Amino acid sequence: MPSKSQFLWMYEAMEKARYYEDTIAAVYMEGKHPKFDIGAGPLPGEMHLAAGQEPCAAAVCVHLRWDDTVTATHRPHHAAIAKGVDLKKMTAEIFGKKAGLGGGRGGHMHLLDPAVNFVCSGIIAEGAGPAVGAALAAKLRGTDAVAVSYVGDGAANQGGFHEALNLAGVWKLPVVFVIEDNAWGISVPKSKSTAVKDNSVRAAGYAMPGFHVADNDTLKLFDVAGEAIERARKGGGPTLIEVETYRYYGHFQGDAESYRPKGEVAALKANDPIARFRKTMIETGIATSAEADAVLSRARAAVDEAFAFARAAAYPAPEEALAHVFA
Amino acid sequence: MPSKSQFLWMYEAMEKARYYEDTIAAVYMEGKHPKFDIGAGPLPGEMHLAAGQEPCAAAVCVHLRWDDTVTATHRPHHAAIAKGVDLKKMTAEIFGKKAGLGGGRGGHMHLLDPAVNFVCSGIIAEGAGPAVGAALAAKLRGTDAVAVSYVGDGAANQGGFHEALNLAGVWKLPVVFVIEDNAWGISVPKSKSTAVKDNSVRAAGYAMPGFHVADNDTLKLFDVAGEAIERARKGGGPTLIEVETYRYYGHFQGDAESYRPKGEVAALKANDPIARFRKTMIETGIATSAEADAVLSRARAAVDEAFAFARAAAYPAPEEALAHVFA
Amino acid sequence: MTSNRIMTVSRAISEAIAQEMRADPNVFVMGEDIGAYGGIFGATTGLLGEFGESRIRDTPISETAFIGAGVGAAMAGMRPIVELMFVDFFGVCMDAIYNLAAKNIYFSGGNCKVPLVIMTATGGGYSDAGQHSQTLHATFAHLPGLKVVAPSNAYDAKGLMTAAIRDDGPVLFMFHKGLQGLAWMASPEGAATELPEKSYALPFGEAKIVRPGKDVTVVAISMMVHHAMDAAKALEKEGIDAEVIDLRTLVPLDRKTVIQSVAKTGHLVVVDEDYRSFGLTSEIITSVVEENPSYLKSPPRRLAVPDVPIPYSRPMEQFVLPDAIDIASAIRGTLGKAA
Amino acid sequence: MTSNRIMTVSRAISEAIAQEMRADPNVFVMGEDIGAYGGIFGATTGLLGEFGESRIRDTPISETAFIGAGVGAAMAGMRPIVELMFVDFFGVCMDAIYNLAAKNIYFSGGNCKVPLVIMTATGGGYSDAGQHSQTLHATFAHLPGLKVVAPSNAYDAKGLMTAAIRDDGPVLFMFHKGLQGLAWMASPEGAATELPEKSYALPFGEAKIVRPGKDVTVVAISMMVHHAMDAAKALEKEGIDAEVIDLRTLVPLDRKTVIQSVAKTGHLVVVDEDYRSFGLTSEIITSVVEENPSYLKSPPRRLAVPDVPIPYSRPMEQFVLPDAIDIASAIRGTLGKAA
Ligand SMILES: Cc1ncc(C[n+]2csc(CCOP(=O)(O)OP(=O)(O)O)c2C)c(N)n1
Ligand SMILES: Cc1ncc(C[n+]2csc(CCOP(=O)(O)OP(=O)(O)O)c2C)c(N)n1
Ligand SMILES: [Mg+2]
Ligand SMILES: [Mg+2]
Repeated sequence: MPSKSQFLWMYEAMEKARYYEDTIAAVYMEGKHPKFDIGAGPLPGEMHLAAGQEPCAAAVCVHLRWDDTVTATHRPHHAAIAKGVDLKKMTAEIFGKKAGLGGGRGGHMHLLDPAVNFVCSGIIAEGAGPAVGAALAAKLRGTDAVAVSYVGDGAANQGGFHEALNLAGVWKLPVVFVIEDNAWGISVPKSKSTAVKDNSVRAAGYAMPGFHVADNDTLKLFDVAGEAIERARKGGGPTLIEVETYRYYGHFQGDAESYRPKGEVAALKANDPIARFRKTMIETGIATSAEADAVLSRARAAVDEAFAFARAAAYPAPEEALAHVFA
Repeated sequence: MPSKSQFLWMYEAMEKARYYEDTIAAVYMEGKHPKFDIGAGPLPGEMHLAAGQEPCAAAVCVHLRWDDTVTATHRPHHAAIAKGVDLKKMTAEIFGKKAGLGGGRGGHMHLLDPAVNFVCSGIIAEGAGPAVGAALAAKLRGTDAVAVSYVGDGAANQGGFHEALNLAGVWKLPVVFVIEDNAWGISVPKSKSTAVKDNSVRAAGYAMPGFHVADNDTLKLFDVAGEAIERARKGGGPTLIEVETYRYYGHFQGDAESYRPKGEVAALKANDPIARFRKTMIETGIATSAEADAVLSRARAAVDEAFAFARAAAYPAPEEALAHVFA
Repeated sequence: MTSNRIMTVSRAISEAIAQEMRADPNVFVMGEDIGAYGGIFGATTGLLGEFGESRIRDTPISETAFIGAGVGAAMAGMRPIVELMFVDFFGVCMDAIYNLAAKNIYFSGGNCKVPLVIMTATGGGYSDAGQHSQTLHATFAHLPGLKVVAPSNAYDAKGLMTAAIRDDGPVLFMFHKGLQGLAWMASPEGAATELPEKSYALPFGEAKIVRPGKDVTVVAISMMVHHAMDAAKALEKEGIDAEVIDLRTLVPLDRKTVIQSVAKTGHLVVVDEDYRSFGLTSEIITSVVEENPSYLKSPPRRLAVPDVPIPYSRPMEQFVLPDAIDIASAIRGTLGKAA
Repeated sequence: MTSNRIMTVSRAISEAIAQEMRADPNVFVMGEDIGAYGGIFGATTGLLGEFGESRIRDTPISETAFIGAGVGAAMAGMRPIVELMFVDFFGVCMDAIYNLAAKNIYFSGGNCKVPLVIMTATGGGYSDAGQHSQTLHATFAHLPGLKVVAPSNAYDAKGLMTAAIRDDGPVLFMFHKGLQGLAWMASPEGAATELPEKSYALPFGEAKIVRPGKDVTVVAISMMVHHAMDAAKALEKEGIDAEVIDLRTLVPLDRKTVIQSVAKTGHLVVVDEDYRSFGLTSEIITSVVEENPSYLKSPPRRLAVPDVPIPYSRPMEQFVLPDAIDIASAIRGTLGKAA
């Protein structure tokens, strides 16, 4: 059972991530009316939002320190927020501004913040190997830092993910692999891409414990991830966790989702994990709704501030494209 | 229990493969005395021999038809022989002659014989995807042909192998994956490369049955492979089989094997699978030793004939290097 | 339907596939989101409805496995088309492409066929950043065994896709996202063309002089053909008459057409959306000077991405991608006029 | 030990690694058979004994994972060296190399460091066939973000490996099997050199004029430098004085030294063991003509593998690989003498 501060921390991380995604969804459409052009507006390019998947970020990262590493996916905002990535620099990066984490070079799929050891990537499962490497670095240096590798359910069929599981298993490294199972890989349902119903059974192939967390349950994941991270810190080796989670938006913004059963999203939203979490927190008397509201408005204020900062920030000069190719 | 003809067929395939490898081992050293130069002699380049692994080939391929596909590894001779690859053309290819399967372009790691749907490759696990594709072709055409994908124990940690397992699993294709576990990936023992002792446990990660065949046991593998291939033909989907087998020679010829425990090979040879198989065949009265000897000499004669053919055959003209890049 | 149908490149591709699928039961398609979604860039739109799930197969995100499976199926007598969603993803499956698909015919001394089409999306310009905006023309053209196609318009796309499907060897079909004519991504006029309904194949290795001219030769491919044409048109009023060549295929490469043009014009500008060094631009320039350095009356110019990853932010991305203005000033430069 | 130690390239590499490992506890090595075996091509011989299993790590056959792990460890402050046993295997792990290792510095706007060395074996000539004999220089040099090194001798190998380990970005170190000085593979005289015991670093991007001459410029790298030198020596008695340039690194590429040489000699031959088209040879030739086409008094010649996979059979393989005889006749050709 999380402490009160952990409860409030997770609640804040989730509300912040939710509001962040909803804000992006709105801003993304600026400049894309009347005709939608993916290259237009203040937020051009692909945009993958994680609304509905907040528990995967908050209930894992609540157990992490700044010196632990997180490698996230192409859908990284919730994880970045939970890992403590600088919200202003992150938002400026997504706006393509010079003040962004990468000076506008990377954009939303390439948020790298060495201050909190956070990276993400646009290539499926590309972060699995680096997480193993960060864990190896900790082991070689004798620290008790750990690494968390996020992948999606679709990514669980990419070969490099299996190589990383085996490498972490054979070297007994402090890595926790978290599969965010939102039931879809773009338009392909898990049942059509994955030979097994539950990827946690694959853990046995790498001599590591595997866990399945059903129904986007923040508190269940808090326990499972907490034990896994603790085990990793103590030298107990890697763990594989699959979390059943929800994708509220399309694969990317602009996705018509014709492949998606009518009403699926409405049903998921009726079971919203943040609402459930808040309800529990208040009903069990851990926090009052006033306390929760205070956290909520603080979270939204931080997001609004980050967006204001990002909008106001300057674009890089064109020639800056030539800088920082090499160290 | 195999029929008499199956017994004799497997015995012949194994003795032929054994004599083939021993013959190559001798010829390989021609032109490499006094100084060993990998590029010298009638058989230049890397040479990976499968002596000791004959059961993996014979006890599986005995169940196959010409229209079934086999994708083998960089250590392909035993499998090629068991699949019925033209022995003269195969040997001529290994000698780099124009009369070879590929006119001398491929060499011993690239033996392709469309007449019996046999391919192999120099890249670890590269054949797994093609085996799935051959099985898919059979399914799309409504034939009951199957595909067998051979990999080594080391290859079982290559990502592409896992992708192929999952694809065969999710599409329920007629593929049998056979892991030849000779305990080594060059100098790296399985225990240092593989998180699990037994790769057959990985089958569960792809919703397919997994089997472990201990001790290089030809008859046990005959049964397990027979059931798997039968299941595949009947539409029952893929199977993963790991066979504990022996590597008598070095990883490649010229390997000093300093990494290998003294006496390991001698101990393996004391338990030679072909000798055991022959003993059983005779003791159980399935064949007389005279019958066995007749098969043995026929097998060796065929190998001698193939080597004579290959030696006598002409080298390609240099300019032929430019032919057959495109269809 | 009449013959003057103006169609997009994406429709041209899907039509070519559909026509070959009707004609040959061995043709089928595999890839990510090529079924119900119709391909992220529309290359397989409508195929699932007509041909069903067994021939239009959504795959797991397992490029090594399904491209390898394509090779296995092709060698078993099928004619698979596999889609690599973005060319940028080649890194997870290049072995299956360059060591397997591209070499088995050679290893077999011509005894095996590998009738496989790998189609993939290229190009940037819409802020999709460094792992979703590359073209990588030279990465594939440099390695032996693959034919490499990169059409600039719907007519060529249909004819080259038909030829690719009918080819008994592996063909990499690179379509540019910005030419597909998608509802959600801008594409230049001229990408969509009149499209014959009947099936037809175009030969590989024949460049097309899309604008004859006498003063300077501009060689381009894919999206850059459109920028080159815009530059050529803009320069007309300056009295500059540029000849624009659309290579259409990288392998085989039609050096002859380029050399003949430069022999005539004496000046050469090569434009490519790929990285500059070790790429298409130097291959074209070298092909000319190998023949005769004195054909060149001025230093040849190459326009390409200046050996940096494609940046996300619009001002930086637009800076690294060649456009009509860059091409026009390069042309002026070769003719000794102020850029 | 005295200072005139003649050492092989493989010893030079392992010595550079050992010295950096002694100096910096963050340096470690991962790869297949790099421990007890000492590396299939001897680049890590003796390291396991001195540094032990935690810093000299044999890996599973999982290139994507361990190269990716190298990137992760590098970004966490370590300085990993990973070995890709043969460059031919890049296809199973190219994403980790070109999209991950090579681009994270850029994506981070220079806020991250990726001090990773990827060392790999190149080259043919010993009948190892099409998946074990490639060099693939241009495949890597074409893509941004990697420094690419290919030494021709032990002295350069040690200095460039030391510099690679100390570099804060990713470096691809390509060593040629035939230059390693292995007991079991022939290697040319001149590959082994006198080797200073002390640690030293050589700068990237500085080509070396290994033989000054006035008549013709011969540009080569790696193994081809030795063939070029043999050709140059052979031509002395024909009164031809060839200048031979060893590029040493492909990225950064020292165009200046080449251009100055051609400006002087007026004739150019470029030799590469990689595939011909879209490769190093055209990049070098173009770099010269971009500067000034009239530097070339004759058509430049390029010698490289003629866009076919490397064949296994000796006569065919020797035919496709450039050698001293090919180079000599190309040189004669540029000077208008009968080849
Ligand atoms: C190697 C590779 N293949 C394909 C893609 C294209 N792609 C981007 S996201 C995606 C779906 C990923 O599904 P999943 O892993 O479940 O993550 P989700 O999008 O559902 O969060 C695909 C196929 C890619 N980026 N990289
Ligand atoms: C992708 C790839 N990585 C590495 C190699 C080099 N290599 C060739 S054989 C081998 C060991 C293979 O071990 P295993 O799969 O057990 O087969 P075995 O040699 O034992 O038969 C290695 C590492 C390769 N050929 N391809
Ligand atoms: Mg998903
Ligand atoms: Mg083995």
